[in-house]
Amino acid sequence: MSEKKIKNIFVNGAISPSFIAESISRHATKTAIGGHSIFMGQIRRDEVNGKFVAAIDYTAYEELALTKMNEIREEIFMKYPLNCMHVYHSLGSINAGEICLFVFTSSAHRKPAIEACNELVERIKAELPIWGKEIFEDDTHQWKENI
Amino acid sequence: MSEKKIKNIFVNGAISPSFIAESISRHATKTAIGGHSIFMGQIRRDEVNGKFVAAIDYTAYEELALTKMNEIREEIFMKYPLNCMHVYHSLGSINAGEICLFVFTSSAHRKPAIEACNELVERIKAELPIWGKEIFEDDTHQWKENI
Amino acid sequence: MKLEIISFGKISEFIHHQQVEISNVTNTDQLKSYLETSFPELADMKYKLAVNQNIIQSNQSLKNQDVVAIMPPFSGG
Amino acid sequence: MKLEIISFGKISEFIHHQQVEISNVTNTDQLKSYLETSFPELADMKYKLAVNQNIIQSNQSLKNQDVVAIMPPFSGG
Repeated sequence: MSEKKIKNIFVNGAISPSFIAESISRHATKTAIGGHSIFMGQIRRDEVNGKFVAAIDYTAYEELALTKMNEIREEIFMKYPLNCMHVYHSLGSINAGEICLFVFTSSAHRKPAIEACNELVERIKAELPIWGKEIFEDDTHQWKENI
Repeated sequence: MSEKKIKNIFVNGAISPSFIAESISRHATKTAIGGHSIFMGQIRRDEVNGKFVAAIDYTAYEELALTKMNEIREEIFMKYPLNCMHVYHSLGSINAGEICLFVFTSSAHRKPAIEACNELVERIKAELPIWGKEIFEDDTHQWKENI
Repeated sequence: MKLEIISFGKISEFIHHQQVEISNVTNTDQLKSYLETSFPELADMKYKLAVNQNIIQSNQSLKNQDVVAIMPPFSGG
Repeated sequence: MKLEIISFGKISEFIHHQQVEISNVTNTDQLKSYLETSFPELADMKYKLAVNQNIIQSNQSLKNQDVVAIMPPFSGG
């Protein structure tokens, strides 16, 4: 539908709070915006059978994920009056306590930003070919499943 | 209900992206958290009869607002399984493009954080005695009304 | 009865912080009539009262030294 | 027919990136049977195929040089 270049959403390693701050501050010149909604996914130190998750190692079918994300992006922009939409997902090993997903939407009034952000998070989890391998502290692993 | 000291939500002036980044980074040690939801209100350069909003000057009935916010905080903590909840609102003059409200909730799984954040934003706007005076570029003003 | 009157937002532009000594006022409904007579702009506005930091939903009796806040609709956030 | 097989997540632990030359397979349903026979672990799992980066919802014919991705349930986010 659009002629725009497909945006990359993947970053190697964790998403840092300073990266998020820079992303927020770039919106100070966009004075039509009245509300920003952000979702961040953080790696939990879950316990499974007495072992603790130390990290999640993320891999993706990158080309397919970016094509799919582009479709989702266009559908969300059609559905909600948004000024901005940014999505970043980590690849590689992300430690417990670090951020692996950053979804950021902005609109003139709060509701579209909030609803679009929620819908994006649901669709990213359900539709993007990304896989998380939970690495335990003893170096064993299990593959994560979204419920 | 609680014996906790009433938290101050008010900050003088705009809420900076670096303040938000520090708030996010303080959660890296809270490894039971899996999802964070953030809402930020930003001052719009709205046009009203040919004049543009340069800033909003916020005042509050501070004691009553903090008491009310404490009630809201306790009700939200009862209703949703949250790990953290942070609310900051600016007082004084906040320029167009700057952030005046920062609501930040965290939970093990994403839904409680997202729902609590949305409910907090609605309740803050409806129930806290805070007033915004829109200052136009020519120094005239009008009082904001939440719709 | 002595009351302390405080006001906020748009209302603070025409009702300033003041101590008032009024007779014939024993409850918030009577106080509203008194205020709307003294400050005619108020009669055309939506506003709420808080007595000693409690927002009033229905008529309530007043006592000496009460602090009454006059508040236009909130517009935070 | 020559196909390129790629796999992801848990499935990549037992099906590696490979070129296969197979006869008697002309569509994705037949390919699934072939894969589940060759890799019995796959028969017990939920998975989807993508052919040349299009996720397959129902049976679809295959042609020489197609790239077929075998994908377990997604777990990003």
